[in-house]
Parts: sequence; structure tokens; C-alpha cells
Amino acid sequence: MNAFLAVIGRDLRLALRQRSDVALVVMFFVLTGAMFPLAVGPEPNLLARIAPGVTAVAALLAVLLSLERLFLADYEDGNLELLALAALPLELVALAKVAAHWLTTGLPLVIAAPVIALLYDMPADGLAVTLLALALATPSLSLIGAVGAALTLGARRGGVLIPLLVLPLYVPILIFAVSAIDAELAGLTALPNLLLLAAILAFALPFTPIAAAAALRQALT
Amino acid sequence: MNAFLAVIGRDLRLALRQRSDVALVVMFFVLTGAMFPLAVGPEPNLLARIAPGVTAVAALLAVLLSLERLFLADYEDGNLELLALAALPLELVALAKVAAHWLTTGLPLVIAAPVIALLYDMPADGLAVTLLALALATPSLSLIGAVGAALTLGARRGGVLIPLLVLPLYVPILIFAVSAIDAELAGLTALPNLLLLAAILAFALPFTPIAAAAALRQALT
Amino acid sequence: MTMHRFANPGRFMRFADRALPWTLGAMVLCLGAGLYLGLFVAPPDYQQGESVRIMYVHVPSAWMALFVYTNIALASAASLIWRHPLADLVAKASSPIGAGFTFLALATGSLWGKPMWGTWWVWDARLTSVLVLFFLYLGHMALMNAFDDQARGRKAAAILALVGFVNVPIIKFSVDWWNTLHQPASVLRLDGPTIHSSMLWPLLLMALGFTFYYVTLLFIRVKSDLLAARARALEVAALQAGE
Amino acid sequence: MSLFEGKDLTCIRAERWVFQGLDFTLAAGEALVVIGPNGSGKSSLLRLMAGLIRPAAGQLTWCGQALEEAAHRSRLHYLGHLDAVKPVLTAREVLNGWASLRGASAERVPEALDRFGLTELAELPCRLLSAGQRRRLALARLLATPAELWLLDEPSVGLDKESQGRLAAVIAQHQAGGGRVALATHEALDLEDPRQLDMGALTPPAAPELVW
Amino acid sequence: MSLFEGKDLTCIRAERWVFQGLDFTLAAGEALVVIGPNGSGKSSLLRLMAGLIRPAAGQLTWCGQALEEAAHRSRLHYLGHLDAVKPVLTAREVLNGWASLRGASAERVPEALDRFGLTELAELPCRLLSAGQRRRLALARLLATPAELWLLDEPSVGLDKESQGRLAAVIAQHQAGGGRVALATHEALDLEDPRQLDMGALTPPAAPELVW
Ligand code: HEM
Ligand SMILES: Nc1ncnc2c1ncn2[C@@H]1O[C@H](COP(=O)(O)OP(=O)(O)OP(=O)(O)O)[C@@H](O)[C@H]1O
Ligand SMILES: Nc1ncnc2c1ncn2[C@@H]1O[C@H](COP(=O)(O)OP(=O)(O)OP(=O)(O)O)[C@@H](O)[C@H]1O
Ligand SMILES: [Mg+2]
Ligand SMILES: [Mg+2]
Repeated sequence: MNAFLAVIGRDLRLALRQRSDVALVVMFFVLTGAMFPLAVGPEPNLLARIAPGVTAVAALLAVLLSLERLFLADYEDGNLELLALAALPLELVALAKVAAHWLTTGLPLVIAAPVIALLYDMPADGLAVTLLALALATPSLSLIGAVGAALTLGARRGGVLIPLLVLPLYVPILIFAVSAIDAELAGLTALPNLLLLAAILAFALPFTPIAAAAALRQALT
Repeated sequence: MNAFLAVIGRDLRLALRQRSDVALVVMFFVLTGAMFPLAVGPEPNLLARIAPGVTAVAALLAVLLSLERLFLADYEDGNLELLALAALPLELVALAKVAAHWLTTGLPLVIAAPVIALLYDMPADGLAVTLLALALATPSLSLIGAVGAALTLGARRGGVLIPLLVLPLYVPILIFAVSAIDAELAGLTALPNLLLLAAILAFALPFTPIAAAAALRQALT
Repeated sequence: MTMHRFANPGRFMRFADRALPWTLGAMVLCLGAGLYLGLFVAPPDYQQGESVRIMYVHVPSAWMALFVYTNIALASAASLIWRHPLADLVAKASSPIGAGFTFLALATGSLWGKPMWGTWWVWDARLTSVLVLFFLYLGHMALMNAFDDQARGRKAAAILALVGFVNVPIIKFSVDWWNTLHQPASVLRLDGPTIHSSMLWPLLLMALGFTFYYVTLLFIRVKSDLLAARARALEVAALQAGE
Repeated sequence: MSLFEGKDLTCIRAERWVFQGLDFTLAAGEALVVIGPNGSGKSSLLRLMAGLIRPAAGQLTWCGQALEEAAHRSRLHYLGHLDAVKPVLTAREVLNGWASLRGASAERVPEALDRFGLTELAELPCRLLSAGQRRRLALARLLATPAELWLLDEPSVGLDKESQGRLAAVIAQHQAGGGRVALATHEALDLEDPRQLDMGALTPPAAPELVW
Repeated sequence: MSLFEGKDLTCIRAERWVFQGLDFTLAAGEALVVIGPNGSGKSSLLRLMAGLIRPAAGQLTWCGQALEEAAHRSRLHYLGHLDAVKPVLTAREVLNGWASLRGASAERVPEALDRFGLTELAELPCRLLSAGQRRRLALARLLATPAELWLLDEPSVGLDKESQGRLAAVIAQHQAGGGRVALATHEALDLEDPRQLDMGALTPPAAPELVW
């Protein structure tokens, strides 16, 4: 436990060493969100239609971008060996790193989501669900992404390989998140979709760290 | 000249050593394109409306993702010093690396674009212009992106910093590319927008390598 | 930062100390007069009504957004060409201020947009390009702090500022090049201003006041940066004495 | 008396035979110096000992029992070719982090820094450290938390004369305390009665290419 | 006779004074061995000589003239702490690539590989090479294309005894051919009448003259 927190603390310190770092993910999120109106044109009603989708996709991509460095840096500078030899099993190390990753990536995105909602002037109730959906979705994104990140260690262009491995697994999350928001905006209940998101999270939480750890061991031999 | 080609050849060999690498960018491009129908729902007319925008954005993001590794690998393993001491000025080295980057990223995207056009069943003439627009836009993306990639060497979280620096500069390219396609689809002429794209390229070609080289020198001190 | 040789910050400090009270006073005067004229003397617009008074904040801040970025670009050029460390500091101190002005232009603009265009935000060329400018500022600030070695961050940011400068003319002339909701320039145009003097005066006074505000803040921030640098130098000296 | 022992070990990396039929024993207080030409398998052997890679054949035992992963992890320090130093953290933070990773407190960190002459540099971000200073920081890890078995891959690389002396002293002290150390090196280090294991003297693997 | 000379050099890295008032001369056929404790500035000096970083004060001259960038680049080989070896390329490809980067043909590559005993490893992807094998490959660069001035940062790190001999021989031959070499090292290398530059003996940089 002690060591578990140590890993989280270590990664948090690394990320927060420059306060700007966290801001960066958020900015990417907002920038991508801001890009679509430029791309699809300014009609407000069209924008309103795609707002939920864009929010989800932008969040998803922001997480994707931040994934590559999740293990790569430690792998390249020899820290991964040390982590593998640390006092706690590699599965927990992986879980701890994912937790830190979410705290520095997923959480800020949830907090920043209102900005995008504003750019597309989304109604307030829709915003509430959006936040809820993101809060449930982003941890799963980090967990699943960690597996991809671990698998691609050693492969060059990991930056592109990870999305390839991970995106298909992200699709259900994406769909449920968007449907939840759409349902709310359409005046229906978002609950079922939110529950599905929760289910995915509950499922990913125990298993992905095991997979990630296995991949990390491979990378070390 | 000889050495210039040598740099290109070197990077091409590195990229093609794992043939998958090029495929990866393309797949990311297609996957992102495929994600939006899932995100915004299946109405054909809506999809038709956003098709050009999505194509452009997907291409832009694919390039963006591949940017980080452009100089980073060489920087971390000590090759950048050797390149800086090569027989040709650093500006040309940068230009050569950009050329290689385009050949392994931009060009494949252009070739793969029809797939997305097909996903959104875009009319043939629209496709022609799409290809033209991408062919003119992607080199500029690589050129401008190179500056961002070089500037962020040694900075942590380069993967997220690069988009923040580069996306704002990408905006005009994005807009002109999309407007070109939209114009064509609306039965108007795409020519003026295509010319604007060409102008941007002509402007970026001489200047961005200089900026990139300056940034690389900074990174080496 | 190799202050030790190339610059004489001492001189700058003395100058800043002497100039500060004046710029401060000028700022208060201009802003006071400008606000008074703008809010109470100047007539309401025959079609926009009272809401036109937003202009007296919106327009100057928009101008400043462009002006400050231009300054940053110039300072960056100076730092890259003549390696003058003060230029670096000016650029570093300017970007947060410029970002502030840009945000003000955006905020007041969209406040104005609600009554005029019926929406907070439209994705037209002028508005978008200003939004881009805002992100350029953010990028500049982020890059500035992205390195452990401050000198490296400064140089990198300088290069970025020069590259990003291409956006400024785009913003300025977006309204002329593309047909947008936003109205074209009526003050800063080659063939002279075309708005009534009762509106022009408060506008110019506000612009002047904003400029003095910028200069004042610039002096203060650069001064504090120099002091920080000095503190760091002392610290390093202590460390190396230990080695 | 407890013995760390390897019997008839075979190592295959990327389908290439590195060595085969290798035996070693390492008793408390002993130092095992692994020498041999480049590519003879010194690093591979140390990674085997650390449990980072598994032997293709043969087995590792700790006082008779086959290695129990968690227990083995917690009793060893491994120092590879890479320094595992984070450029953005200060020397002290690196050591503290490592200590807490091992579930230990940071009380020994100051002494560890001191033993390798890093006290003055403790507050600098590591990217400002020179190659040898980094190496010394990596070595300071050995003292930051206690461990019975040290596995050191060319520990003295990049160290100046003085630091090499410090290293020798530290190792000697470790042995005196009943600790054991296995290290690969090309340079002569003065250790207390080292036993040598010459990888060059092993029967060389069949061929440098693939062997199916 | 042409002289590579540095006068009153000051080096500042990340706001920290590394050394000041350093002079050196390097004539054709000479070897300059830079020694000194970790962090004394050996690598920094070599990077200065290579033109990778600019001196904060003082100047570098080549037979009297201030350095002309392009010319200087083409006349030197720089070998840093990093091996600059691409894991996915084979040893031969790495050298060929480097040769053509220097605008030279690849004719000398086979000999270069041979001189450092890499011939049988030439077709392996470099990720399979051991630390010392990588270092040898980095060294082979020196022979892959001719260059008058060699700047070597701890070239012998990780080399086995035999390879150290090869290195010494290669350097001696280079000097005999009128080439000049400046190298930083902590180990004793047997060179032809080396001149020593002890960074440790320099007057340590005074506390930097403050901002004001
Ligand atoms: C967020 C939305 C807006 C942004 C980003 C924005 C941006 C700008 C910028 C950059 C300028 C400087 C133009 C120049 O120097 O040539 C400007 C000037 C101006 N803006 Fe806006 N604007 C916005 C909304 C509005 C609205 C809603 C109105 C009123 C209908 C308005 C009225 C003006 C006027 C009258 C000027 C002065 C033009 C001149 O005389 O030069 N703006 N704005
Ligand atoms: N990349 C860098 N950026 C800033 N400062 C650095 C950098 N590398 C080293 N330094 C500083 O410069 C000083 C000299 O470093 P340098 O690497 O030249 O020493 P060195 O003599 O090569 O040491 P070693 O024998 O360990 O290689 C060190 O004290 C270090 O603090
Ligand atoms: N990461 C790796 N993957 C696959 N094979 C490897 C790897 N590293 C080394 N090898 C192979 O294993 C053999 C032994 O490598 P090892 O690093 O153990 O040698 P070494 O004795 O440590 O050499 P050095 O003295 O240069 O460090 C080498 O011939 C090399 O081809
Ligand atoms: Mg080894
Ligand atoms: Mg060094």
C-alpha cells in the first residue's frame, strides 16, 4: 500500500513538476473541440447535433495522446526495471501508474468539459450528464490505454501504434458516452448508458492491470 | 545534395524497416474517420455534411500524432548531434527529415483518403478535390509540425505540447482545405481555396526549415 | 541566462523605477477620462443603443491583443539576433498580459454579440482568428515554462513567437478578406477614421490608457523577473561554492 | 549457511544462445566478479540473477529452495547499464522515490548522497548532472535502502578516480556486513577477495546466428 | 603548421559556470587527454570544440582564423556519451548511413567494422548488441569516413581489454597520419605522447559575477 502510494506520488510529482503540464492536455482537448466548427461550418443547429460526439471524441483523443509516455519514458531510462523490482507486484505498479495518469489527464478533462459545452452552447442539463459520462468513461480509457501503451514498448512509432490497438476497444465507451448525452438532450433518461459505462469500468479495473503487467514483463526480457 | 538524399533515405529506411509503421498512420486516419458516424449517429445527410470536415480533421490529427517522434528519437539516442555535424547545414537536414516524414505520413494519407470518402459515400468529383486539397495541405502540415516538434525537444510531455503549439498554425490550412471540398460539393469552384493552400505551402517551404533548425540548435546546447 | 556579460539590468532597473510613477499616472488619467466620456458623454448609437458602449472596452482591448503580440515578436527577433536578455524578459512578461487583453476582447465581443447577432459566438473569420491568437499566447506561455533550463525555454518561445506572427495580419484583415458578421475597421484604416469624433475621442483615450497599463505592468514584471534571476544567481553561486 | 546458487544455466536472448551450462555460487560476504569480452553475456547473467529474464534451462536457488519471486525482489538491488535517473527530479527526490518504492523510509538517503559526494548536488535537477554524477546517483541507490544481494552491471563506468575509491569502500563495507555482490566489469576494481567468473572461458555458444 | 586553439574559454550551462579562462592548443599529430573529476567540464569542453555549444566568452581558432562552421563540421568526428545507434538498423547500415551523411562513399565501412571486430556482427540489428558492442560500433564511425580532428568523450567506456587495445592502435595510426585527437577519459589509455589537460586543476569558476 505504502509503495503503491509511492508510485502514484512519484508520477504525480513528475507530471506536476511543471504546473503547465496538466493544462496542456486540457488545451489539446479544447483545441480539438474548437477545430470541428471550423471544419464542418458554423450552423448552430448542426453544431448542436454533433456537440456530444465531438466532446467525447476530443476527450478520447486527448487521453490517447497522453498515453504514449505512460510507460515509455520509464522503459527508455531504465526505471521500468526498478519498478519491476519494487516492493509491490507489477500489477499494482501498473494500476498505480494508471491512477496517476487519470489524475493528471482524465480528471482535468472532466473539469474542462464545460468550456466545450459553451463553445457549442449546450443546455445546462446536457452539460451535467456530459460531466457524469466523462467521469465514468475517462478511467476506463486510462485503464485500457495502459494495456496498449505497455504492449507497444520497444516498438517505434508507438505514438501511432497505441491508437491502433486501443481505439477499437474505446468504441463501446465512446458510443455509450455519446448516447447518454444524446438521450439527455432528447429529454429521455441517460441512466442505462451511464450504467453501461460504469459496468465497463468495473470490468476493466481488475483485468487491465494484469494484462498491462504481463506486457511490461515481456518488454523487460 | 548527396547528403540531403542520404538523410531522406536514412529516415525512409528507419520508417520502412517495420513496414507496419506507414500502415499505422493510415489506419489511425481511417479509424478516426470511422469514429464519427458512431459518435454523431448514422443520418446520411448529416454525415454527408460533415464528411469533408471529418476527413480534414482526421488527416490533421494523424499527422499531429506522428509528429512527436520526428526528432525525438534522434534527440534521445544521440543521433541529432551527428546530424547537426553532418556535411550539410542543419536547415537542409530539417528539410530532408520533413520530406521523409511527408513521404511516410502525408502521402499515405492522400492515398488512403478514398476509403473515408467511401465511408461517407462522397461523390466522385468531391473525392478528386479532396485528394488535391490533401496533397497540397499535408506537406504544409509536416513543415509547420516540424517546427513544433523541434521546439519541444527536451520539454516533458512533448506529445501534448506539440499540438498546442501547432494546431493554431494549422487552422488556416484546415479551413481552406475544407472550404475547397465544400465549394466543389456545392457546385462552385474550389480553385481559390486550393490556390490559398498552395500559397501557404510556398510560404512554409523556405521559412519553416530555418525555424526548425534554429530550434534544433537550441535543443543541442 | 547569461546576464552577467551582455546587458546591464541595473540601468534598466533605475530607468524603470523613474518611469513607473509617470506611466501609472498617465494610465489613471486616460482610463478615467476615457471611461467618463465613453459612458456618459458619448451618445448612444442610433441602432445599437446603449450596448454600443461596450465598444470602449472591446475595441481597445482587441487592438492591444494585436499590439502586444507584435511587441513580443519584435522582442523575440531582438533576442535571437542580438542575444539581448532584456528582450527575452520583455517577451516573457508580455505574453500573459497580451493573453489577458485577448481574453477581454473575446469576452466583451461575445457579450456584445448576444444583443447584436443574437448569439455569444459565431465561427467567423475574425472571431476565429482572435481565438487562434489567444491559443498562440497560451502556447507561448506554455513553451516558456516547459524547460528546466529557463534560457532554453526563452529561446524556444522566441522562435515560436516569430512563426506565430503570421497570424496578426490575418486577424487584422480577416474582415476585409472574408465576408464576416464582424464589421470592418473604421478607425485604423489607411484612409483615416470614419466614425464621429464624439465616439473617436473616448475610444482613443481608452486605447491610450490600455497602452499605459501595458507598459506599467511590463516594467513591474520585468523588474520582478530580474530580481528572481538575481536570487537564482546567488543560489547557484552558493551551490557552486559548495562544490 | 545460505547460498545463492545457479546450476547449469542456459540463456537465450532473441533466439540467440548467449551462454549455456553456466554454474555459480554466491555465499554471504562474497563478491563475484563477472568478466569477459563484450557480448559474452555478463549483463544477461545479471538480469537472470535479478529475475528480469528467465533461464532457458537450469535453475536458480536461494539456500536450496527455488527462487520465490517477491522475496527475491525485495532482497536485491539491480544496477544496469542505464542509470534510471529522471531528468526533472532532483537527486534527493530520485533517492527518496526509490526508497519508498522499496517500502522503506528515506532516513538513509542523506548518508547515501554523502557517501558518493552528491550532497552539494542534491537539489539540482538531474538533467544538469554530468555522466559520472548520474552514475554516482544510481550507485547511491544501493545505500538508500538496505538489500542483501547487489547485482551491479559495470558500476564503475564513467566514475572519476575518487568515486571509484568510494565505490570500492562501499562494496567492502557491504561484504563486511555479510552482504553479497555480483558485478560485471572490464576495469580492475580492488575488492575483498573477489571470486572471478570468466564468461569468455565458457564453451562458446554454437554460432552468432539463429540456432533452431 | 596549423593549430587548433582555444583561448580564455568560458562555458556556462543552464546558468551554471562550468569553467572559465581555459586555454588549449592542439597541433597536427597531437593527442590531448582531458582528465578531471566528474562534472569538471570535460564533456562540455568537447562539445565546445565540436561547435555544438558556443563559449560564453573566449574564442576558438583554427590556424589563427576564427572557426568557420561548415568547414569545422566537415573536419571533425564527435563521439559523445551516447552511442547514436539505431536499434532497428544493422551495424553495417548504421555505418553506411553515417558515411553518406558525411557525403562520403561507404568503401571504408568493411575495414572500419573489421578494425573493431564487428564483422561477424555486421548484419545483426543493433538492438541485439551488448553495451560494449554498441560502443565499438560508435567508434567504428571514426574509421568509416576520414576526419582530421577526433573529439572522443570517454571512448573506452564498456570496452573489453582487447577492444581497448584496438582503440589505442586506431588512435595511434590516426596521429601518425597527422590527425589530432582530443579525448576525455577516466581510465589510463596508452597513447603516443599525450598532452594532459586537467580540468580539476583549473581555477574553479568564481561565483558568477552577479547580474548587478
Ligand atoms: C468574440 C467576438 C469578437 C471578437 C473576437 C472581436 C474582435 C475584434 C478585433 C480583433 C478588432 C480589432 C479590429 C482592427 O483593429 O481592425 C475588433 C474591432 C471592433 N469590433 Fe469586434 N470582435 C468581436 C465581436 C464584436 C461585436 C459583437 C461587435 C459589435 C457588433 C464588434 C464591434 C467591433 C468594432 C466596432 C470594432 C472597431 C472596428 C474599427 O473601427 O476598427 N465586435 N473586434
Ligand atoms: N545538458 C546539460 N545542461 C546543463 N548543464 C549541464 C548539462 N550537462 C552537464 N551540465 C553541467 O555542466 C557541468 C559539467 O558537465 P560535464 O558533463 O561537462 O562534466 P564531465 O567532466 O563530462 O563529467 P563526467 O566525467 O561525469 O562526464 C556539470 O557540473 C553539470 O552540472
Ligand atoms: N536486449 C537484448 N535482446 C536480445 N539479445 C540481446 C540483448 N542484449 C544483448 N543481447 C545479446 O546477448 C549477448 C550478450 O549480451 P550481454 O549484454 O549480456 O553481453 P555483455 O557481456 O554484457 O557485453 P558488454 O560487456 O558489452 O556489456 C550479446 O551477444 C547480444 O547479442
Ligand atoms: Mg553488459
Ligand atoms: Mg562527460
